[in-house]
Order: sequence, then structure tokens, then C-alpha cells
Amino acid sequence: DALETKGWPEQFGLGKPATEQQVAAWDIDVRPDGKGLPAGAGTAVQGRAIYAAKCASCHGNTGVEGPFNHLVSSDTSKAKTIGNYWPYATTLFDYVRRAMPFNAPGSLTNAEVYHLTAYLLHANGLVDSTSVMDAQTLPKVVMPAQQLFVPDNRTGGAQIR
Amino acid sequence: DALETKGWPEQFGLGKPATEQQVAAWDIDVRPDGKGLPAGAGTAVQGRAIYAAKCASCHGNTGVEGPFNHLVSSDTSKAKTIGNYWPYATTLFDYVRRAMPFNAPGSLTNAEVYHLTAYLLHANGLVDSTSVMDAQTLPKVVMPAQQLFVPDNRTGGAQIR
Amino acid sequence: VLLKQSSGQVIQAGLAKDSLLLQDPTKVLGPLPSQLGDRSPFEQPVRKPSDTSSRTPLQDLYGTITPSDLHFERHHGGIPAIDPHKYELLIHGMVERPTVFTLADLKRFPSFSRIFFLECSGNFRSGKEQLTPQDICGLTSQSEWTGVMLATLFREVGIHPKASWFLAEGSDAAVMTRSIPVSKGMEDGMIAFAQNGEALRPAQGYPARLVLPGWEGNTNVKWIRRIEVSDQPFMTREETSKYTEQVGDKVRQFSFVMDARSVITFPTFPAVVHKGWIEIRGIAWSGRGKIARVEVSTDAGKSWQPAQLQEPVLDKAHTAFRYLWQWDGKATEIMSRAVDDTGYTQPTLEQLKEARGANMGGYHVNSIISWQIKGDGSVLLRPENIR
Amino acid sequence: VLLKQSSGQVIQAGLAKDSLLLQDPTKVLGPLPSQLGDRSPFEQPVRKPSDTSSRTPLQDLYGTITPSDLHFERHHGGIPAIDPHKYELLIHGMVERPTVFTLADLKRFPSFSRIFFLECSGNFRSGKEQLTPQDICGLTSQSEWTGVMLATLFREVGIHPKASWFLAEGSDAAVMTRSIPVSKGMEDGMIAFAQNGEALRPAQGYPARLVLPGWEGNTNVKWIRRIEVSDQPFMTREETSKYTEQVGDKVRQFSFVMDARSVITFPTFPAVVHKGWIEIRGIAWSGRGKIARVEVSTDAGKSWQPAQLQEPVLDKAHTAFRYLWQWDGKATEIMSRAVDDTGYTQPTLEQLKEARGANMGGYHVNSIISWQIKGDGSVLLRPENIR
Ligand code: HEC
Ligand code: HEC
Ligand SMILES: [Ca+2]
Ligand SMILES: [Ca+2]
Ligand SMILES: [Ca+2]
Ligand SMILES: [Ca+2]
Ligand SMILES: [Ca+2]
Ligand SMILES: [Ca+2]
Ligand SMILES: [Co+2]
Ligand SMILES: [Co+2]
Repeated sequence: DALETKGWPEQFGLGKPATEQQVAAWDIDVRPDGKGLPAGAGTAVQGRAIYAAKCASCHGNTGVEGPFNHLVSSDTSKAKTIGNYWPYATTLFDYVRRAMPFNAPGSLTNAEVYHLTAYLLHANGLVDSTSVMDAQTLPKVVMPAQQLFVPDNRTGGAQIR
Repeated sequence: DALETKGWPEQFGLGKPATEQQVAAWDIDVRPDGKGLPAGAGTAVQGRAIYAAKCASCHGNTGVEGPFNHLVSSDTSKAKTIGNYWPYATTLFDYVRRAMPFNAPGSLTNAEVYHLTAYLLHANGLVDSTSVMDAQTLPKVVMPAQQLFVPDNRTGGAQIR
Repeated sequence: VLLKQSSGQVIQAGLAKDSLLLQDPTKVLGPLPSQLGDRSPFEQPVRKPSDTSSRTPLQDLYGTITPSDLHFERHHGGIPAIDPHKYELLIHGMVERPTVFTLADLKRFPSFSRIFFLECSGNFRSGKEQLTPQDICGLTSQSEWTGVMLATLFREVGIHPKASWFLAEGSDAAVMTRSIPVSKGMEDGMIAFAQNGEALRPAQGYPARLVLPGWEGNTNVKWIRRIEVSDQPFMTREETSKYTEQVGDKVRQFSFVMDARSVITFPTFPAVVHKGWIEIRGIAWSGRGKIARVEVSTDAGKSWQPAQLQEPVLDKAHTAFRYLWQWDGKATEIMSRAVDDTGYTQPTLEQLKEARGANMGGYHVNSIISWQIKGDGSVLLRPENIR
Repeated sequence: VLLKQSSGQVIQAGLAKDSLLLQDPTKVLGPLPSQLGDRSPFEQPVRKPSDTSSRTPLQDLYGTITPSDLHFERHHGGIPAIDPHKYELLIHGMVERPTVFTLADLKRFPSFSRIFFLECSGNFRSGKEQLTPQDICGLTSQSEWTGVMLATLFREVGIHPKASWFLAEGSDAAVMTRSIPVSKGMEDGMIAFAQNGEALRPAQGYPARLVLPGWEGNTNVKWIRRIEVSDQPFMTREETSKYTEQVGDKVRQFSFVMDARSVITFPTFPAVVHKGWIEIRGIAWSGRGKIARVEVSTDAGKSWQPAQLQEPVLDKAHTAFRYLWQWDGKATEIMSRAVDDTGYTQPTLEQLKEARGANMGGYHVNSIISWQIKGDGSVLLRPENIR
């Protein structure tokens, strides 16, 4: 099944070189080391207002009421949340920017996403109410769950894991 | 791929015994030796009238005009017909009874099929105009094409045949 | 599109399908999961119907499975409408226990699944340049068939040891009948009730049909209602007046097996190709066994190179082949020939005519098909004159 | 139904489809060949949709191919509507030549076809007796996929030798992203553009998707628009917040491979069986290789017998199994367990809990499923408590 490249040219010469603009338009991912984070910054206070306007209807006033995913950890729920389960703060920026709000995905500005990120991290007790989230600070937020994460420990064969 | 019957019962006991009536209702085939031919008889004269009424619209007034299959051989056409290509007269009874007229299949009485068979055999010059076609005479009609027929002579392997 | 929340509340969560096409799909919620999937409005493959048959669009397909709604059709009395609860299969004649099986009975037997092709033995057209693979040989398709082996049923009814032929009869308006050697039935004949994972489609014999891997399509009697076991063939119209071919000064009858053949499906009319690398693609099959190899010529038959076969290569099955070709932009002809594991090599039409005589007629014409690549990249069939 | 004669004349040659059902089908000409086939009105298999997924009716299917319109669905932002003429796949990051491929470009590369299953790693439900195989594990389906190997594309763009991960990103409303090891991409990753002979269906990623044989469904990114090659994973939401599972006091991440499992599809709720011979049927599969054997127990797990496997047994593919059982009419439990060619044996839920801890969550739950056969022949799931 391995690729049999005998008789193949070095390159088929198909496709067009990607221009920098094309790459920039689609390259929206954000890595744990902060690569991909845009310019801009946000704070929890500003995020709270945006959250109330654009998110609370689906995730609850304080992020625990639903009807959709709990975003904030609480003592009364076992729900997996940003605070107790997410290993990287950068993921929050990445995901909210690409997929939320669910009914208007891709509609937020980078500033709005920074504010919301700051708000949700603060609501989960992970950053102060005054912390400014930007390309430098966000990757440094310590996520309690990170230490729990291990790569696949199944090594194949008869083992059940 | 051969059937692996290890562990199978002699019979699964599925299905119901077929009653004689059930078999009789469906067992409409006619073999070259005449097995399956019903009681009754037909003549070309009577067949001609039925043909004009029920068949000519599709096969032409004399069986060569179409628009559908030529049923009668003629000097001016190379069409394969009952007269020049069909190896068994019994097939004619069998096929007309099961499949014709195309727009009202299964609608003919056994007597009508005998008449039509007699007519078409006569039109192809294979029997006299006065011959009576019945379970005894039909299998004996000599079909010129029969001597042409050979079973598959391809015997496999590299041979092209 | 409305989205029902777990709270029971319903929210507006998307737009009508047509308006979506104008938008960036990442910015609008799409239609949610459903009971049955659809094709993209941009993909509408269709068969090519005539009054008596409908051809599979081979040039539009990939891989080897034919979507069931694109399986070729060849009927002699249209598609009967059959209530599966009333369906019965009668097996009688030279058997100890003449038996009537309901569809439920058939499904209770040990079952079997197998991927193989069906092909009408009249599957060849030529004569002009503007023909597609669908036009030339679209009367072949491939499915995964599931059913009960005929050997299982013959065992159940106690087939007579001297039985040598059986009649298979359909419940269509033609009450289609063919005589089949018992040996084939015992070897790999199957009463199929399913096709590509689901119940047979009506056009393919719902609720049950005979399938005989590798044998001409007409013998695979659809909508089967009766099997009469006998010690001689019945000489039905389909095996005398039709599905026989002139060979020399004789007429060949009961020529059941489909000889090996292949067809290029890309590039073919009406494709237009460009100078450079082209993957020549097609399918090859043989009613006698597995495809051993497919050879491709890109110089009008002067030289032949082996194509790659897609694995797994199955017995009596469409086998995808691929050949990587660097076209220099000069007019030429491309063609493929199949070789099966019995050593049979797909012949030219010339060779067939030589073997059978000029009047061989239109059945079992499995000759090599050649495509002209014009200097402007257009692709045309090299027409052949069958008579 | 009108029949056009070769003369051009049109004749009445049949009746409307509904009226046919009342009649003897041998006595009325049926509908003639058409462009697209339909299902019988008596056969209407459907998926079971929720807001986020739709389940394949495993108990209604035969063989191993899933009809494309019944392929399971799992979306995170609905089905995007994509114009194939505007479709582009961008490959960038650690490559020599960042490139944009059109769909036509992708189809011009050497192609490849392969039959394998997809399965959502959340494919398990239990908890009550009235569940069907569709309810329990209908988030798996099987197709013949055709596309261009990722290795071919990586070669074309000149992937950096130190590249170790790539991001696959969809163009749906969720802009779904997963990080995948380059090694898997090179081994057997494919950008598929066809499924079961035809273009992908929109719900399965039209016009192109990533497929990674044997890996959890979510990684097989649909409607793929971008691949960014990197030397580390991107830690997207789907591979951190979701598709990870608690194992002991740790959270297991990047648990890509689907372990071996099997499910009986007959007899299962709501079937009612009768004393006597019953063919127990089902499918088994493993993301690690081929199914080596399936064992069936008809005495609630006390003893196990080998089932028959349908050939050909393919790598990372649904494999049909069958076991002939004579039921004595007494209440019992039947179950199946798959063993793959790496020696892995499908575990019980007990064994899984022991290995992972009681809080293991709902991903990768591949435990043995047991069916109660009641004395009256009714069949019910033996429910299990996953938490
Ligand atoms: C119309 C409903 C809706 C709105 C409005 C909405 N969300 Fe969501 N959100 C969802 C749904 C549904 C999911 C789960 C999606 C999935 O699993 O694919 C989700 C998931 C999330 C998640 C991931 C949760 C997890 O546990 O993985 C985050 C974070 C999130 N939303 C943040 C936001 C923010 C911030 C906003 C406002 C800017 C917002 N959402 C607005 C419906 C909504
Ligand atoms: C409405 C049109 C129509 C009518 C009326 C009709 N036929 Fe036919 N006939 C056909 C067609 C179409 C075929 C070819 C069917 C096929 O090949 O499956 C055919 C074929 C035949 C054949 C076989 C020819 C061959 O070469 O194999 C015979 C014999 C025949 N018809 C006899 C009859 C007789 C006798 C009648 C009247 C009782 C009749 N037909 C009425 C349309 C018709
Ligand atoms: Ca990036
Ligand atoms: Ca008989
Ligand atoms: Ca007919
Ligand atoms: Ca033949
Ligand atoms: Ca999502
Ligand atoms: Ca996983
Ligand atoms: Co045919
Ligand atoms: Co999944």
C-alpha cells in the first residue's frame, strides 16, 4: 500500500503557488506558543458585556446555566470546562474566533475575541479581573488541567487500556 | 468459497411444501419435447384473425413491417426470425403465452396461443395452412435453424473464440 | 434551518440552501443531520435510458462500486411492483420436496455476500467518434450482493442427483426465463435479496433475484419467482432467438461466461486533456476469474505497458487500473487490454471477427477500445464497424 | 407509462405505480428504464438524526458497504454548501512550495481507492433494553473511498523532513480543526473526493475531505480547505476539550486509533426469533488492522465459538461475520467479540473500567455488547451503566 513513485516526475506541477495574502486570509489557527495570535488586547470587564450580549443566551448568564456547554467551572457541577479541563488558554481564542457564536460563526473581531477570552479565563478564576490578554500574555496563562494531559498510552497488541 | 455445511442440519425446515395447485398455477413453461403444452389446438386460419387484431399493430400486417421484431422471414430482409433462426417450435408457444401481446402480457387463452403459433409457423413456411397445432404435433415441427445451433465452444484459457 | 436546543427551545440557525452558495460557508451554520443524505446540486450523474435499457455513467464514476441508483438496467417487460410480504419463490421439478419460500424464509438461511460485476452480453456499441464509455459499454455495473446460496436452497429441497439444468423464471411482464446448468447454480449461484448494503432496488430485481457471478446479465433473472429443476434445458426464447451468436456457419448457444475486457474511463470523449502528466484510468473484469494484469498502449497499439491494479483484486469483479502517462502533446491513440488469470487476453475486434466470422452479431463483443487523443487535447473514440 | 416505439409512435404500455401493486405483475408492463433508480416503497431505511449526529441503521443493512445516503453524520456546524468550481485546498507551513490546489488539480494526481470504515470515537450508548444496533453504535459506516494520497501531495509541495504534525482544517461553520501526525498522513492518509463510486456526498465532506483509515471519525476532517504543516500539534478545541478521555487520574489525548470491536446486527431489538436455526450476523472492525476472528457466545459468555468471516477480510474494514445457532427456546444471552491481527481482543465494559477507571467517559468505549433472548423470542439489549 505504500506509495509507489517509480516513474513519477519529481513534481507533477499541479496547483498554483499560494500567495502570502491567500495564506494570511485562511491562516487563523493559534498555537500554544502563541503563534497565530493577532495584534490587539482584551480585558475581562469589556468581555463581560460582549458575553452578555452574544453568548449568554446559549451558555447562561454566568457560563454555567446552559442550555449549551458549561464554560465556567463551579462546585456544584462535574461539567468539563475551560477552568477544570482545558490544557491551553490559546485554544480558547482559537476556538471562539473560528466557531462562536454558534449561530454567527466568524463574526467577532479580534478585539472582541480577546475580551471574551479574558472574561472567560477570569470567570474560571484563571486570571485577575484586570489582566490584559494579548499575544504575549495569553500563552503564559497557567491552565490547571495541563498537567493532567498525556499522549495516547496504548501501545498496541493484546493490551487493553 | 464452496458451501461450508459443517454443523448444518440436514434441513433447516424453512419454507412450505408446494401444493400441486400452486405448482400448476405457475408452471407455464413448455419444453422442446412438448412437456408443459396444455390441452387444445390451433390452426393458421384462425390464428390469422387473432394476429390481425392483437399483433399486427406492433409486428406488421404480414409480420415483416415492424415497428417491432420481424416474426416472418422474407427474401428482402436479413432479420432473424422464427423461420430462419428459431431452433424449436415449442419456444413460440411458450414465449407468446408468457410475454405477448407486449402491452397485455398473459392475456391470451391457450387456444389463442395455439392458433397464433400455427399462423406464425405457417407464415414462415414451416407448416401447411391446414396443419393443426397441438401438444402432439407442435414438438414435431421441423425447424430449419435447429441444425445450426451448437453449445458454447469456448473452452477457456488463452483461446479467442 | 432551525436548531432545537436541549431545553426544547428552537432557534434560527442557518439559511436556506440556495442562499448558502453565495456565502463563505465558514460563516453560516449549515443544514443539520438528517434521515437521508442527498447529492450535491453540483453532482448529478445519470444513467442513459432507452426503451429497453439504461446505461451506467462509467466515465463519471470512481473506484469499483456502482451506486445502486446508477446500476445499469435491461428489462424485457419493465419493472414489476412486488409486495415483499406476498413474494414467494417456488422450487420444484427434480427435487424431493417441492417448496415455496417467502422472502422471510430466504433471509433466515445462512447468507453470503460477495462483490462482483454484472454485464449485459450485448454490451458494445461503436460506429462514431462522439461516444462515451457509458455509450460504448455502460451495460455493466458492480455491487456487493447478499443473499442465500442456491446450493443451500437446492440442499434444502433435496435436488435430484441427476438434475442437470434448471429454469429460472421472473415475475415481470415478460415472465423472463433462462435455463441454467445446475453445476453453475451449485458453484456460486445466489438468490440475492440485497445490493450494496440495502434491499435490492426494484430495477435490480426487488425483492429477490438470481445472480450468477461472471455470467451474462440476462441469466441473472430478476424478480425470480420460480425455479424448475430438470435434466435438460428448456430452450426459452431468450436462449434461442436472443443471446445466441453466429460463429462461422453455426449459432453458438449457452455462451454464458463473459470474456475478459477493459475500458478506459479517463481520458475519454468528451474530456479535453493537457500536455503533461495524465493518469489513464479504467476498469477491467473477467467472468472467468481474476484480472491478472491490464496493459495500456499510448502509441496506438505498437507497445504495451503494465497498468497498476487497485487492490484487492477480486474474482469476477470490476478491477480499477491506472497508468501514469506523460503526454507530449502529439496526436496519438490510447487503449487498454485485460488479461485474466486463465491466460485470456482481451482481443481486438479484428481477432474476434477472424475467430467468429464477419457476421458475429452484437453479443459478447469484448474487443479492445481505442481512443484518439487529438493534438488539441480533445479525445474521441476510434470508431469500429462491427458488421 | 408510455412506450415510445422505434417508429416514434407512443403507446400506452402500463399503469401507474400504485395501481400495479394490486395486480399480478406478470400481466402488466412495468415502468421502463430511467435515469436514476429508486428504492421500493416497501424499503425505506433511514438514519436516526439528533442535532449533532445521525446514525446508520446497522440492523437494516446487509454485507459491508453502507449506502452513501445512510452514512452516519457527525457535524459541528452543519453541512456547508460548497461550489466545487470555487473549492481550493491550501497546503502551507513547513513545506518548500506553499500551494493552492483546485478540485480539478486534486483529481489529476495519481489516485487511489480503498474500502475502510469510519467511526466516531463517541460511538457507544447503553442504559436501557430497548436499543437497536443503530442506537448503540450507529456512528460507524463503510465506503469505498477514492482520492489522492496525502503522501503524493506532501511530495508535491516538498514537505520539510522535520515536519511532524499537520493541522487539517475544514470549511464548515465550525472551521473544524485537528492536529495529525505527519507519519499517519504519509502512511495512508488520503484527500478523498469520491465515495462508493460517485462524488462525496455533502454530509460526508463534499467536495473533498481527509480520510485516515482506522482513526477516530473526528480526525477525518470534512470539507477540508487547509493543511498547515508544523513541528508540533496545535491543541485545537477538538483535541483538548473534546475527543480526550479520563484514564486513571490523567487525561488521554491524541488517542487516534479505534480499537477492535464488533456488534451483532441480527437478532437484536426489536426482532423476535423462533426456536430452531438462527444465523447470528454482525460486523466487526479494527482500526489497527484486519479482523483475525470473531467469537460468538450463546450462553451469556460462558463459552465462545468462532464465527465465519465474510471474505475478503480487508484492513481496517467492517468485516461481516456469521454464526449458525440452534436455539432451544430457553432464555439466554448472545454476544460477539472481535480479535484483530495484532492480537487485541474486544474487552468487556468491566475490563475497560478496570483499565481506565470508573470515570472513563464516553470515547473509545468498544466493549462487548450482549443481547438477551427472552423465552418468548423477543430480543433486548442487556443494558450497561457506563458511569
Ligand atoms: C446559538 C447558540 C450559541 C451561542 C450564541 C454561543 N454558543 Fe458557544 N457553543 C454553542 C454550542 C452548540 C457549542 C458546542 C459546539 C460543538 O460541540 O461543536 C458551543 C461551544 C462553545 C465553547 C466550547 C465549550 C467546550 O466545552 O468545548 C466555547 C468556549 C464557547 N461555545 C464560547 C462561546 C462564546 C464566547 C460565545 C459568544 C461570543 C458563544 N459561545 C455563543 C452554542 C452557542
Ligand atoms: C405493443 C406492441 C406489441 C404487440 C401488440 C405485440 N408484440 Fe410481440 N413483440 C413486441 C416487442 C417490443 C417484442 C420484443 C420484446 C423483447 O425483446 O423483450 C416482441 C417480440 C415478439 C416475439 C419474439 C420475436 C423475436 O425475434 O424473438 C414474438 C414471437 C412476438 N412478439 C409475437 C407476438 C404476437 C403473437 C403478438 C400478438 C398476440 C404480439 N407479439 C403482439 C411488441 C408487441
Ligand atoms: Ca498557522
Ligand atoms: Ca415445467
Ligand atoms: Ca421479452
Ligand atoms: Ca451468450
Ligand atoms: Ca465545534
Ligand atoms: Ca481519541
Ligand atoms: Co443482457
Ligand atoms: Co467522532
